[in-house]
Amino acid sequence: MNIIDQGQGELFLDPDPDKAREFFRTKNRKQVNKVMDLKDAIARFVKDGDYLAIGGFGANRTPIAACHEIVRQKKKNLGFAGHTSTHDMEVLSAGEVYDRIDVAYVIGLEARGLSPCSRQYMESGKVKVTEWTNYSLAARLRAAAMGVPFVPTRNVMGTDTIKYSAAKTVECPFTGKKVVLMPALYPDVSVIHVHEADVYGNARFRGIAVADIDLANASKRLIITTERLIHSDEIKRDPSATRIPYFLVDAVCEVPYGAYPGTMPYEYFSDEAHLREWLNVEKDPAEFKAFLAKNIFDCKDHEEYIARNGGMKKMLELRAKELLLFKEV
Amino acid sequence: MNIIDQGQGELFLDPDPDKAREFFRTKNRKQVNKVMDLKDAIARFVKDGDYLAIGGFGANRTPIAACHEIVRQKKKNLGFAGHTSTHDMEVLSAGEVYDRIDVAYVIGLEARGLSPCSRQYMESGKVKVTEWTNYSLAARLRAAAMGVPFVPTRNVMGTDTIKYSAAKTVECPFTGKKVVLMPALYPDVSVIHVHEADVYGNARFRGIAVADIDLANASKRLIITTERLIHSDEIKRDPSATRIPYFLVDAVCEVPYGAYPGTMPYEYFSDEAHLREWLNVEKDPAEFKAFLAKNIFDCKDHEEYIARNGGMKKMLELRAKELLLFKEV
Amino acid sequence: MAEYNAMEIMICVAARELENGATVGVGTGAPCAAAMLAQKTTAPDLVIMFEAGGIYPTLPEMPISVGDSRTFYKAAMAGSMGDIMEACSRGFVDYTFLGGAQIDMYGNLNSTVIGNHAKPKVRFPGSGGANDFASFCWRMMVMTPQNNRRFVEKVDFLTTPGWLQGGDSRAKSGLPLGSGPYKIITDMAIMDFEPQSKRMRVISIHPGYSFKDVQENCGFELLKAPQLADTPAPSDEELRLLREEIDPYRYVIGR
Amino acid sequence: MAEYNAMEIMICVAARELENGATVGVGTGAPCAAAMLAQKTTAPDLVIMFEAGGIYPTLPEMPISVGDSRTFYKAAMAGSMGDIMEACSRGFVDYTFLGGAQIDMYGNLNSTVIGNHAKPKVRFPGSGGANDFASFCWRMMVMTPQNNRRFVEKVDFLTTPGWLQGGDSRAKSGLPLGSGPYKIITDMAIMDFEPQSKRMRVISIHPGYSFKDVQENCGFELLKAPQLADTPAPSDEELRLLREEIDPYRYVIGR
Repeated sequence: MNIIDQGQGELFLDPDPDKAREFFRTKNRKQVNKVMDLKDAIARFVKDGDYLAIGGFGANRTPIAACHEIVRQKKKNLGFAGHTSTHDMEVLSAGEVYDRIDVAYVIGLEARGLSPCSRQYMESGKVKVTEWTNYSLAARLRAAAMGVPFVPTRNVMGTDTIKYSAAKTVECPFTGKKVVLMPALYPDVSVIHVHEADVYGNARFRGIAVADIDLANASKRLIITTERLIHSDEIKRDPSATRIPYFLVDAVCEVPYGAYPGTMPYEYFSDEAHLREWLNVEKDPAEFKAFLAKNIFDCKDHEEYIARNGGMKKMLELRAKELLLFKEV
Repeated sequence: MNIIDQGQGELFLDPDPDKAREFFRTKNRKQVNKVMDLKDAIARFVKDGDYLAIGGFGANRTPIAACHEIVRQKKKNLGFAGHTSTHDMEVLSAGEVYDRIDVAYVIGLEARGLSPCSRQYMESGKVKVTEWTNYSLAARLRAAAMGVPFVPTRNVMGTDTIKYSAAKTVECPFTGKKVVLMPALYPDVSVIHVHEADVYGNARFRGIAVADIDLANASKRLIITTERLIHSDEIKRDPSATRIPYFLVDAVCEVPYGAYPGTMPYEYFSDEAHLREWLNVEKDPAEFKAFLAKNIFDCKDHEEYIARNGGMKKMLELRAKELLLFKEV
Repeated sequence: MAEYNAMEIMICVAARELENGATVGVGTGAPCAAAMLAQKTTAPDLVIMFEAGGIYPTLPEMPISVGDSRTFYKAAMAGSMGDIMEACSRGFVDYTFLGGAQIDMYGNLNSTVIGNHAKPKVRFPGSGGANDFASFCWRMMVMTPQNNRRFVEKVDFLTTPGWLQGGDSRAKSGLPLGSGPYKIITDMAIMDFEPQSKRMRVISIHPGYSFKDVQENCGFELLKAPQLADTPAPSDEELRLLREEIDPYRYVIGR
Repeated sequence: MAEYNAMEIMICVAARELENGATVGVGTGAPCAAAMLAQKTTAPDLVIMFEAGGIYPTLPEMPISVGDSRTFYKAAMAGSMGDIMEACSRGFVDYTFLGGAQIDMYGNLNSTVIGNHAKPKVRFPGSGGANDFASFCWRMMVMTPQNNRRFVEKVDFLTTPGWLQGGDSRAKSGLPLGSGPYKIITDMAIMDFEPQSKRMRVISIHPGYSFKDVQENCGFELLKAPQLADTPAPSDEELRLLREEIDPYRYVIGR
């Protein structure tokens, strides 16, 4: 395969599908009860040095409770897939839990502005960075999901984005056209937040899928956090609704409001005031330290974090906002 | 790109994504009413010489009504994607509408036995054949859906299946391993049968997807046959349920029992007696000719076909069978 | 001892090969019957997958098609062909059961043509998902009647990969490492493959047959394990389950 | 004539570029506001897509994120990022609106870093979906304030492809044929690209500005169309829709 062009960025994970196969061969195929505390799931499945990926899209159906727990347990030297990582990255940056990152979109919180904390950490020189795009990272997960070492795409050619990536440009043997090969990305561990899952890990969610189906398939270990556990009979009653089958899943954690302060479609909208508080408080290191103590380190769990930020009253407000209950459309 | 090995089979369609893009650029993006008679849809969108693909899986959620109409209109010189084509192929073979075929699984009706008619036609020398596998054809549709000229897979290596395909084996530039490149397949026209669609073509179905999502994305023209039209408000109420978005679709045809005599999940089970009748009658050319006259050529439409084969009483029996209404499980 | 036919013993013997908690990709007919029998006997947690998208159904009866409604009845998931085949490709599926018109000493299968490809003497259905399953699943098994027409020196068309040309040829082919043919189950015997040469080797003989019978019904020279086992006959319970619960209409066992 | 600010005129001008029945991939902020305004004025059937999966929503209000619930409110489909990006890759998406920290004379954008990549002076978010949209969509448009800091001779990092090095360099790059930058809309002018050289060219000047103003607020030499148009000012109706219906809380126009 003649390589026309290739990025000089570091490839943090081995795209070899045979190595992934050897691992996947060892995963339990039985439907067994995988329900556990989020604390236990993070302790057991997120190891220092692991490459981590987070489902959802920044602050939308994103397992923020899991991100807090990862910081609370002071994980270190993680790799991280920064595909439109917004508030999740902000939390992980606060803990400086990662030291290498595949970037598509980081630091920013979209229309809300940039996170000073994430930015400082990214500018510190402490983080190894390889550049991609949202679709490039999605394609890398697709390759892994397919059990192949790469898939081709037609983006990034001619840019510095490919130069600082680990992609390779080759000539298509069918058409003579250039295509970019995106190497498979098999995260060591991922966390995906869903609406409903049974105790075995059969999971379903509503709204946009982002890249979560491929992510679930690509991940060596997968932690599901769910708004609600449902009975397995309910899964069996409508197997067309299952988006993630149980055999991919290692842990199922019931975490109501697990995406707070982000949005969970059809459940609750993002807490914009609290997200603004995050962005503001980061400007002052001392204040930020106290804020993190209050909201992460001194919290036993996500329930306590929510209690400290408005509790059930706030959750009902966010539900009303999500469902546009008081707005005529 | 060094080609290690390549099939000698004919590639019936151009995998060039730029040519596909030029076509897709011309498709209307507006939500306009696309409801029409199946007869009109087939007349308008299936042209002699086109490459045709059929959704579903042989006799499961397969647009058999559309296959009958294609035969009734005496289409000729079609190309055909024979990915587990069973009763659909049997119908199309009866009309000898195709003269070239990408084969994964043909002739057979799985546990029901082989179709003498399909077999004779395939053994006649009148049909050009390129060999693939079910997943290879699914991967080819995936490549087209992604807008790239190929995707890699790890099957078929070392076999005659690749030798008589149009795939190419290359060395992966990341791992040094061999992979097979499956060229993109952009059918000229496809037909997919669904449970529900709105007048614009937003479509949803229950049960297994087979390769229909990729097929819908890959097809230049797409005809949807649907058990029921639903109001567009219903689509908007639950956009997570949409499997095929309207902009892929050229025609929406309301055809109740459109998969009969095959199975439509949650609606009706296959009519095994009638499928057996097909297989039996094919053994005698004269008898088969009369059978085709009765069931296809002399029928105005699918409704008449059903009326001639048991009508509503039969449909209710098949519904009871599908839903296991009289069987304890 | 109960009476049984060739299909029944193949299914019973095949079922015993599947360990509890394994995943298996099956087609309709005998493979599905074997998997269902395993679920009712030694492997209650056997996970059945169907190539069209059904994952771990609670089969209410024998499916007619690998895509019919039964293949995802009360299932964990009704997915896509990609979901299944890519789970296989990633190494999630332990076993598959296949058949074919011809098989050679390396377990290669033909289900495409007899004679010339362009104008064949006999056209068969083609690979379907067989090549995919045999390429991807860790252990491929074959259920087929034992006779000279099926067990041939050279398959007319190598549809589905076994050990290819034997030795390390499969390892070098590019197919996923560690996958390959495991057991061949006929109405007379069980065969595996000699580890170095990858040639077919008889390891167990079914009741009423001898190694000689097996060899005489095989178009190539079979290897013989140092110790040939005697295959236990189908038990009354196995036969009862097969005949009363799994295939009461004798769709498969009546063939 | 009504008063308006820089953001308001950019949005109004951008909205007019979108023809009815086109597809557009947008981000949050000004691009989304422009698309919403187009829907309420000249392009009622404009099809909006969001990169995280939302297809043709009935936007009840301005989304905060391209993945928030509003992006698939009463939508045709709540799909995946693959669904959107691959529709773009297949040529189904006509327009996209992008921004960036820097832009050069060929419409190349930087949203990655200022300074050294390994230890940057300023780190920006990165491509996100911008490179993807600019690679795949037929016509890429940019909305950005006109100043020397943004319009630079050479971008520090070429995140998102414009016409690359101009001429036929993009056609040779391997990016999909026929795609590329189309219009650049600032608070002072509208630019397109001269067909041969692919250099940025001023074609229309907004009220109150001259070509000289535009050139002085640009770090490279701009070409000038033979006939410079006068951009019509935002109409009262455009401003009313923008201020009252689209962005009543001034999230975007208040910046």
